[in-house]
Amino acid sequence: MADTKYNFKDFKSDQEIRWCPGCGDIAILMSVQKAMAALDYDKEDYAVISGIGCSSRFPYYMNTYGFHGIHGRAGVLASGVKTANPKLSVWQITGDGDGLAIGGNHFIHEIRRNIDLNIVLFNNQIYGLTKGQYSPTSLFGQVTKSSPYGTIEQPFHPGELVIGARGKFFARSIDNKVADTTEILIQADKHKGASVVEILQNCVIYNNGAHNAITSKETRDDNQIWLKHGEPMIFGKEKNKGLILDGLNLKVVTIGENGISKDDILVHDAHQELPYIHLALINMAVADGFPVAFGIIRSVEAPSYEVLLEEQIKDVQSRSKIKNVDDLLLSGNTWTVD
Amino acid sequence: MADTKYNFKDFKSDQEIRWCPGCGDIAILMSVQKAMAALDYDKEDYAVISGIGCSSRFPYYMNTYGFHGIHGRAGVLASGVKTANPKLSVWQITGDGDGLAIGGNHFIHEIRRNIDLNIVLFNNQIYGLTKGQYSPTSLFGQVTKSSPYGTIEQPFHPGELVIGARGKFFARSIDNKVADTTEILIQADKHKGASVVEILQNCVIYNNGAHNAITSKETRDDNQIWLKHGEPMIFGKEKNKGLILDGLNLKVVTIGENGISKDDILVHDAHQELPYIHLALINMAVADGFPVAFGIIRSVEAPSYEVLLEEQIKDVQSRSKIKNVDDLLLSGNTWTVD
Amino acid sequence: MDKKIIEVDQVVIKFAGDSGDGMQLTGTQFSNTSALIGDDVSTFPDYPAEIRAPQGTVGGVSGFQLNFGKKVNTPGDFPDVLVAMNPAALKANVGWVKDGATIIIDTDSFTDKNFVKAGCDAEKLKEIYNDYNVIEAPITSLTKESLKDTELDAKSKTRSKNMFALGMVYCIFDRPLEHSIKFLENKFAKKIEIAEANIKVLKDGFNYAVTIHAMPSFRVHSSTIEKGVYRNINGNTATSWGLLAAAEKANLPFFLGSYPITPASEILVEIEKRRDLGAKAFQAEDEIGGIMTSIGAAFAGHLAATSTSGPGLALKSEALGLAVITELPLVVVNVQRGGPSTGLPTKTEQSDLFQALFGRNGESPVPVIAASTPSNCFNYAFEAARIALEHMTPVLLLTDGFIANGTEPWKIPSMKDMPEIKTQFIGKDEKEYLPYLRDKNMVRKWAVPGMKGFEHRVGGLEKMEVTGNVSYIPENHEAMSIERDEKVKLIVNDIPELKVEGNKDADVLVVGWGSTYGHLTTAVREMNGAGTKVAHAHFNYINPLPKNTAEVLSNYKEIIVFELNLGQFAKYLRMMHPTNHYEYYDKVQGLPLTVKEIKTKVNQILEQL
Amino acid sequence: MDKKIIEVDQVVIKFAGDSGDGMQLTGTQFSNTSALIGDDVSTFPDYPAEIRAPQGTVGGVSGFQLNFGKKVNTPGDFPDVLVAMNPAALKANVGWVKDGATIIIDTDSFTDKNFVKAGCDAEKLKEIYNDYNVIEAPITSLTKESLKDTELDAKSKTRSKNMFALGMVYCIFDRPLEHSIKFLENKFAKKIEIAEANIKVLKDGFNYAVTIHAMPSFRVHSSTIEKGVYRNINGNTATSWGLLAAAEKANLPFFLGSYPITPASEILVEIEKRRDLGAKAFQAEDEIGGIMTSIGAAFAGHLAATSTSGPGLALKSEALGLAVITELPLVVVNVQRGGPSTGLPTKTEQSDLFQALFGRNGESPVPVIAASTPSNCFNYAFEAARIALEHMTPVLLLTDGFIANGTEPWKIPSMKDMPEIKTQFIGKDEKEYLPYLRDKNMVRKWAVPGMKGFEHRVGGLEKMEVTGNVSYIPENHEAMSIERDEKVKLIVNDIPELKVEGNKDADVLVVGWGSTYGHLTTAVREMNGAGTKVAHAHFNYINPLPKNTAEVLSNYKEIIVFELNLGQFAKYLRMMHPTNHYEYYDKVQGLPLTVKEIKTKVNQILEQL
Ligand SMILES: Cc1ncc(C[n+]2csc(CCOP(=O)(O)OP(=O)(O)O)c2C)c(N)n1
Ligand SMILES: Cc1ncc(C[n+]2csc(CCOP(=O)(O)OP(=O)(O)O)c2C)c(N)n1
Ligand code: SF4
Ligand code: SF4
Ligand SMILES: [Mg+2]
Ligand SMILES: [Mg+2]
Repeated sequence: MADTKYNFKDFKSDQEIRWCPGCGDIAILMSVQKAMAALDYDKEDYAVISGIGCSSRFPYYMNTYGFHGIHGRAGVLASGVKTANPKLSVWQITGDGDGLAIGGNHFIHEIRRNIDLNIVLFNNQIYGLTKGQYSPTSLFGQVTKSSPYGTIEQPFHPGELVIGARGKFFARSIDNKVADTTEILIQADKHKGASVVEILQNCVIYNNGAHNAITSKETRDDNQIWLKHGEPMIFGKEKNKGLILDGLNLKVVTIGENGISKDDILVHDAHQELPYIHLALINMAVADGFPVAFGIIRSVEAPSYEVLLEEQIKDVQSRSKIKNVDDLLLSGNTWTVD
Repeated sequence: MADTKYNFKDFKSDQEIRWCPGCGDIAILMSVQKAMAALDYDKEDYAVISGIGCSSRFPYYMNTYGFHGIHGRAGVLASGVKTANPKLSVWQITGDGDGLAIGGNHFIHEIRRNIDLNIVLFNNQIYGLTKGQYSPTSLFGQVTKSSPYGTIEQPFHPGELVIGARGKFFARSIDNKVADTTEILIQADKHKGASVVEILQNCVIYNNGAHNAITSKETRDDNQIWLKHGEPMIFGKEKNKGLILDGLNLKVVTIGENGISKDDILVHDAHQELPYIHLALINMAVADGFPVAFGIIRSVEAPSYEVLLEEQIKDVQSRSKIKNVDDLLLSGNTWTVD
Repeated sequence: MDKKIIEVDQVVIKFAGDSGDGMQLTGTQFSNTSALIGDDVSTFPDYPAEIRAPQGTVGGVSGFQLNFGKKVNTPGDFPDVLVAMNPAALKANVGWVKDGATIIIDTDSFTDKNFVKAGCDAEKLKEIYNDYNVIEAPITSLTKESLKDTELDAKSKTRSKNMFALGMVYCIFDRPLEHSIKFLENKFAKKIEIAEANIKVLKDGFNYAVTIHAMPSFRVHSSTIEKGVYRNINGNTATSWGLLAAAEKANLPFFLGSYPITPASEILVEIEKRRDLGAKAFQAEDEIGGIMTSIGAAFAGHLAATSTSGPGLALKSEALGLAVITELPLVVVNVQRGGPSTGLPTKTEQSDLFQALFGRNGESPVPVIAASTPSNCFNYAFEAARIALEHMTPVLLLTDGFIANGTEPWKIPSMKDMPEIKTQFIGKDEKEYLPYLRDKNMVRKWAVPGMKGFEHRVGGLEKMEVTGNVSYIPENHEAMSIERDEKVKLIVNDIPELKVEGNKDADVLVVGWGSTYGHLTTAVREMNGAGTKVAHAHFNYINPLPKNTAEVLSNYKEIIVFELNLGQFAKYLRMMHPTNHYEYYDKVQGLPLTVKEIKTKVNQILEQL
Repeated sequence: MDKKIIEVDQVVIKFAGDSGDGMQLTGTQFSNTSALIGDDVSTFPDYPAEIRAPQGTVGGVSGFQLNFGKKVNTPGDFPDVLVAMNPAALKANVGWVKDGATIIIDTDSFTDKNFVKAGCDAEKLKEIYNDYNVIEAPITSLTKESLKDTELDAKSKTRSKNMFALGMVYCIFDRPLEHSIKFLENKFAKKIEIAEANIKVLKDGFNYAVTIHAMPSFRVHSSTIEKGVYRNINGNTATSWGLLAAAEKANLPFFLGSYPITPASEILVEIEKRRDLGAKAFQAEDEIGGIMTSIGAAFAGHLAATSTSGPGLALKSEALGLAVITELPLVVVNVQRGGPSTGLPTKTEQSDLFQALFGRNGESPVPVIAASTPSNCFNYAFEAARIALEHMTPVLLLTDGFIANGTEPWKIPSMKDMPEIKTQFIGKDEKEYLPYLRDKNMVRKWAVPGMKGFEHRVGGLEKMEVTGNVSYIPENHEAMSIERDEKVKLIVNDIPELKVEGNKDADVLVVGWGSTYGHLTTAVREMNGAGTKVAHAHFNYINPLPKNTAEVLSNYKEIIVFELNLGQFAKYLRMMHPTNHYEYYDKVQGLPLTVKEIKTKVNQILEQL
C-alpha cells in the first residue's frame, strides 16, 4: 500500500497546540500520530474527523486531511467520508459530550451499521470547552458548574452502550499510557468495522484527577487489569490476582489462596460473539472491588457497511441494463414524436 | 388517589380511528385504555405523549390530556411533562422509527436518567406513515421501499439498547395479546423509573406478517416464552420445554429428556441488578433455536430522576436564605444611594 | 421552455370494476357530494356490453366517469384518476387515462388467477408504476378486516369494498363524508347493520388514505410538441435524475444522505434504486445525519446531496451553516409542504422560502433556486449541482408537493447536450494548496483526501483568508464574511436573465416563483388571448435574483406577486427592490392556485389602474 | 431608562503581584505591543513602598497600570481588568477596580497560607464572584506543566508565570504575540532555553485563554444616579433573574430546558443554582432536548424557557414551530455570537436576527424582542415571559455576548413594582374547554394536565379552529395561518411606542437595536453636546415593530442603521417600511461598535445632506 514509511512527527501540523498544559489530550495526540506512523497507509489516505469540544480540536494538530465539524456530528461526518471513499483510514475524534450527549444517536447508529471507523472517545467526564458542566459520563452526585448540588443522573458506561448498539470492537486505555494506547489504536484500525476506543482522559482544569482512583501510582496495579486475548486475566502488583467466573458473575481471587491456581483464572476471549462476559468486564469498577479493564475487551468480526454497499453496487451493476444516465432516461415507457 | 373508577371506554376520545383496518395499533390502544382504567389515577392526571408516525397518532384517540409532538421527540417532550409535574402518569407512545431512528438519543438518555415514564415502543420494523422505508429494527437484508436490494444494516434489538443505556425495566408483548399487554402496562406504570415496553406490532400494509414466525398459530407455543418473576422458564405446547444455563449461555432443554426435571429449569429473576441473563433472554431468537421472550424481562428498583430532583429542591430550600425573588435580587453585594 | 397547459381546475375520475363491484353507486355518490359542495359535475356511466359478462374479464368491467370542478361541460376525455378494482378494469382503462394520472388499485384482486381472467401479462402491467402515480391498497382485505367484528356474512362484507374506494377518493379530494353517510342511512334504513357496515368502511377508506399519505398527482400538457423521444416524469424522479446527470457530467461519484419525509421520500427511494449507476444512497438516522454524511462525502470528493421537506430543513439548518463556512459543494433539495410544524404534510405550499433564504445562524448566504414544473426539476437539480460545484457552495433547490408528485410528458434530453460542469479541483501538479485562496469569482479550490501533498483541515471556526487556518482576527472575520457573501452574489453572472412572457407592453406584471408557473402561464395566456394585456415574469433563481430584475420590475405600473404562502417572495422583493410597489395574492390552503382566481385578481387590479 | 455611559473605546488594565512576579515587565510588554499596533497608551507603574517587603503581603504588591485605546491621555482611574497573582494583590486592588471588571486570578496562589499572609478572609474575598467577571486560572501549575520537559530548575520555571498571565491578556484583547516573542529572544539571546521557556509559556497562556473561552466584560456607568439599592449585574444573570421574576409574578413554577453553549451557558448555570426558588433546570442531551422538555413543561403548566446561542437556535427551529402551532407560552433566549456555523464563539455579533425572525418551516410567526444593556436583560426577559403568557405564544429574546457578559450597576427593583402578568388559564369553573377558541387578541386559553374535565389533545398537525381537532380543510388552514399571524401582530397594542433620544429635530436619525444601545447613545449624546444635531431611535421590540415606527422613521431626511452584521435589521426595515431610504453601517468583526466610528459615519452622512 504505502510507498514511504513515516515518523510520528510527519503527522504533526504546523498549528500550535492550544490545549492546557498537562491536558490528557496532548498524550493522546502523540499516540494517534505514532499509530498512524506504524500503520500502512499513505499519509494522504488518513482523514481525521471531529465534532466540537477541546478534544475535537484534534484535527488541527494533525498533518492529514482533517475536518473539525459541528458539535455532536463527528459520527455522521465520518460515516459520510468513509462511505464515500472506503479506501481511507478514517479516525473519528470525539469527547464524552460530543459523542455521548448531543452525538449519542449517531454514535449508536454508526456502531449498529458497523462502518469501518476508528472512533476515539476522549472521556474526561466533563464538558471541557464550555468550562465545566457535567457530561453523560460524569459521576452520580458530581458537583460541576451546572450541578452545584451534585448531579442526579446515572452516567453511561460507554462500553456498555457499545454493546447495547451491537458493537463489535471496544477497547479502553488511559491518556498517558502512550505505548499501550498506540498499540490499541493500531489494532482498532486493523479491525474492520466500527472500533470504539475509550480513553480515560484527564482535564486538568475542570475535572482534575477524575481518574485518580484508577491511575494513581499507589493504586494503579491493583485497580487496572490489562486484558490480552488468549491470556489469563491476571493483575495486581504481585501479578497474583485474577478473575474467575462465579456463576454468572465475575469474582476477584488471589492465586495461591483458597486453592486457586493460575489455571483457574479466566482466559480472555475478545473474539467471542456473545457479549455477556465482555459486558461484565466493561462494567467492573473500583467501587465494587474490581479492577477496571483495559486493552481490547471485545473484537468480533462482522461485515462492515461500506464493504456491503460496494458489494451490492457491484452485484446490481452486473445485473442491470442501465449503464449510464442516457440509459436511465430512456428506460421504461417512452414514445417518439416525429 | 382516584375518586372514581373507570371503564376502558372512558378513555376513548370522540375522534375516529384512522389506522388501517387490521393494524396492530388498534389492539394496543385497547390495552392502554384497559390499563388506565385499571390503574388508580384520576383521568385528568394521565398525559399521553407521542412523536410522529402511524403509532404516534395514538394521543388523538385517547380521552386524556395528550400531545402529538414532532418526529423523534416524544422522549424529551414526555421528560419535560413528567419533570414539571411528577404527579402525572405519563405515557410515551413511539414507533421504531420515531423512538430508535431520529429519537434514539432521547431514548437512551431518558432511560439513563430513569425518568418515571411508561415508554411504549410499537415495533413494526418499518416506517409506516411514510409508506414503507426500512427502520432501525428492520431485518438485515429486508427489501423495503428504500432498500430495493435488501438492507445492509444490522438492526437494533430494542431491549439490548435499553440495557446498554442502563435501563431498569424492559418488557415485551404482542399487539393482539390484549390481556397480557394490559397487565404488562399496568406493571410498567407501577414501576417507578423509565419502563420500556416493546410491543411487536403488525403493519398490515407495509410489513404484513413480520412477526409471523413468532405469532402464527402453528408455531407460537414453541416460539414464545412468557416469563414471570419467580417462576421457571417453561414453554412449548406441552409445557415441557425450558431454559437452563449452560456455562454462560442459555440452552433449550426438554423436561423429561436427558435427565432434566422441572427443578433444573432456570427460575426467572426480573429483579436482579446484574443484566447478563436479562440480556441473554432479550437476545433469544427463533433463528437460533430459541423461543422469543415475552413478559417483564427486567424490573429493577432505582431512584427516578424527578423524585431526586424534588428531593434536591426540598433540601436546598431548607438550607437557603433565599425564599423569593426579592431575596435573590438583594443577595450578595449591594449598596445604597440616597 | 415549451408552453405548458395546466388544467387542474377540473378533475376527471373514473371508477372501474366488475359489474358486481358497485361502481355506478360509487360514482354517483362522488358526483352528488361534489355538486352539493358547489362544483360543476358532468358524468358518464358506462356499463358492460354483455348483460352477464363473466366476472373478472375485460368484458365484465363496469365504469363510471365523472368530471368535476369549475365550468365543467363534459364528463372529460381522459381520466386524471382511475380506480381499478381488478386487473381487467385496469387493462380496459389504462390506455385512456391521462399521462401521469393517479391510479388506485385493489392489490388483493391482483392475483395470478385474475391476471389470467383479464387476459393480460402481470409483468407488463407493472410498468404502469413508472408512468403513473399508483396508489396500492389491499381494498378487499382491509374491508373484511374493517368489518370483522360485525355479524355480516362474508359476501356482504366484500360487497362494501366500493365504499372503501370511495372513502379514499373523498380523502384525496378533500370531500366531506356527510352526504354519503346520510345516503347510506336512508338507503339501508331497514338494514341498520348494512348501513353501519358501509359507513364504517367508507370512513376506514378515508382514514386509510390519510394514513398512507395518499396524494393526487396533476399533469400538464405541452401544447407545442417538438420532435423527440418522450416519457412521463414526476418532479421527484426528475430531481433525482438531474442530480445523477450532473454527477455523470462532472465525472464524479454521487452520494445522497437522506431521511424519509413526505413528500420528499421518493428522491431517496429513487437514488436507492440507482446502485446500477454506482450512486450511494445513505438512509441516515435523521435529517442531521442526512446532511452531515453528505458534507462528509463532499469533503471526500463526491457530488453530494441531501433531500428533505420543511421540518427536515429546519433540522439541517445548523449543518448547512457548516457547509457555508467550509465552502464545500452540496445540493440541498427541499420539497415544500404545508406548515408550520408538521402542518399539512401531504399538501403543497411555498412557505419555506424564508427558511431557505434566512434560516441559519450568523451571516450564512446560500444560493436558492426553485423548479417550476415536474420535468424542469431535472434541469434545476442539474443546475443546482452545477452551481454548487463551480462556485464551491451549498445550493438550496426548492420544489414542492405539487410538482414533486405531478407528472408530465417530457422530451428526454441527451447527456451530450447537457452543459459542461467545471469542478474546482486543484490541479494535481500544483506545488502548493492554499485552501482559501480565491479566484475572481471568490471561489476556492477543492482538494480531497487521497490527493497527495494537499493535506489540510477545514471546519466550522472562522478561518484565515488564503491559508484557512483558524483565525480570531476581527478584520479577517469581516473580510471573510463579505467574501462569502460576495461569492454568492457573483453567481448572478452565471445565471440567465429573467424572461417576460405574455404581453410585454402590458401595464400589469404577474410575478411568481416555483411551482405556480403552470397556473400563472395558463391564466396569462388565456387573458392575453381574450384581449387583456398582461405580462408574466417567473423566478427560478431566487438568490441571487437575476441581473435584470430591477429593470424588468420597473417597466410595469403594477406588479402582482402570486404565491402559496403569506407573501414571502413579495416581502423579499420589497427588501431587495424597495422602490416598486407590489400587490399580493397569497393562498395558504395547501392547494395550488386556480386559473380562475388568478384572472379574477388581475382583473380587479386592472380595474383599479 | 437611565442614561448609560459606555467607555469601551479605552481599556484600563492593572497587573498586580509580588515584587518578584515580574509585573513591571509584563505591563511594559503589553503597553509596547499595543502601541505598536496603533493604540494610544498611557502607563503607571507602582512599586511597593518597602524595598524588600515580605512576599505575599499587601505591602509587597507590585503593580503596573496602563490605559490603551483611542485618545488616551491618562493611565485611567479605575481598572477594567485586574490580573492578581495572589490574594494580597487582589486585596490591595479590588477596591479600585471598576464595577463588573474582569479579574484574572492565579488560583494556585489562593491558598490558606497566602490568605493569612495577605491578612484577609477567604470567604469574604469569594464574594467578588458575584460582582466581577472572575477568570480563574491555575497559572503557577500550568506554567510548571508547560515547562515540565525543559531542563530549567523549578524556580526559573515558576518565574515565567508572568508570561502565562500576559499571554492570557493578549488573547482576551486580540493582541499579537510577535512583539513580545522578539523581545524575549533578544533579552535572553544568550540563554536560549530561558527565552524558549518564556515564549512557550506565553503561547500556552494565550492558548489557555482560547480554550477556556475567556472573555472580557465591559461596563457601563449611569450618569444619573437615582436613589435606591444597587448591585452589579451581568446580562446572563439578569436574564435568568428576569425569568424567575416573571414566574413568581405569574405565580407559576419555572422550568428551563437547556444545553450548554458559549456564551449562553451561564443562564443554565444560574438557574441550576436556584433550586432554592423551586426552579427546575434540566440539562438536556442537546438543544432539541432543551426546547422540547420546555415545551413539555409548558404543556404541563409551567412558565418554561430554553436558552442557547446561534447554532443551538438553528437546532431548535423545528421544535419552535411546534410551539407556534400548539400556541403554548415559551421563552427562547438566544445569546448571539459570531457566525456562521461555529464561527467565533466567544465574540459578539447581531447576526441571528434573520434566523430569529424567519428560521422555521412554514408560516411560523414568533414575536422577537431584544435587550440592549446588561441590566435591562432583566426587564426584557420578564417582558418576554409576560408576552408569552398573556398572548399564548413562544417569544424569542435576543441578547448577545457583549451584554450577556458585560456588567453594570443596577438599581434593584422590587417585585411589587413589577407589572402584573395575566396568565390565560381557562377558569376552573368553566363548563367546557375549547382549546382553540380565541379572544379578541386571537389568544386561546390554557388548560393543563391535572385540570379536571378539560382533557384535550394538541400537536403539530393543522387543527380546526375552536375545537383544535386535526383538520385538513383548506379554508381552515388558511384561516388558522392568518389567525396565528394576526395574534402576533396584535401584540403591537401591548408594547410601548418607539422613543427618540437625542435631538428630535435633527435631520439624521441613528437607528439601532439590541446591544449597540450603549455606544449609540453615547455617540449621539456627545455629538449633540458638541452642537451636531442627531436623533437616535433604538429598537427593543422587533416583531412586531412598535406602532409608531413608520411615523418616527418618516420624520428624518436620512436614517442610518448601525448593526453588528451585514445589514439584517436594515433589510428588515426596508421590507416592513419600504418607503424610507436607509443608510447602513455594518460591522462584522466580533467586536462592539466604537463611539468614534459611529461619529465618523454620522458626520460623513451629514456632510452629504
Ligand atoms: C450545537 C452546539 N451546542 C453546544 C455547543 C457548545 N459546546 C461546545 S463543546 C461542548 C461540550 C464539550 O464536551 P466534550 O465533548 O466532552 O469535549 P471536551 O471539551 O471535554 O474535550 C459544548 C456543549 C456547540 N458548540 N454547538
Ligand atoms: C423531522 C421529520 N422527519 C421525518 C418525518 C417523516 N416521518 C414521519 S413518521 C416517520 C417514520 C415513522 O416510523 P415509526 O416511528 O416506526 O412509526 P410507524 O408509522 O411505523 O408507526 C417519518 C420518517 C417527519 N414527520 N419529521
Ligand atoms: S479545559 Fe480540560 S480538556 Fe480542555 S484543554 Fe484544558 S485540560 Fe484539556
Ligand atoms: S400503514 Fe401500517 S402501521 Fe400505519 S396504520 Fe396502516 S397498518 Fe398500521
Ligand atoms: Mg469531555
Ligand atoms: Mg414503525
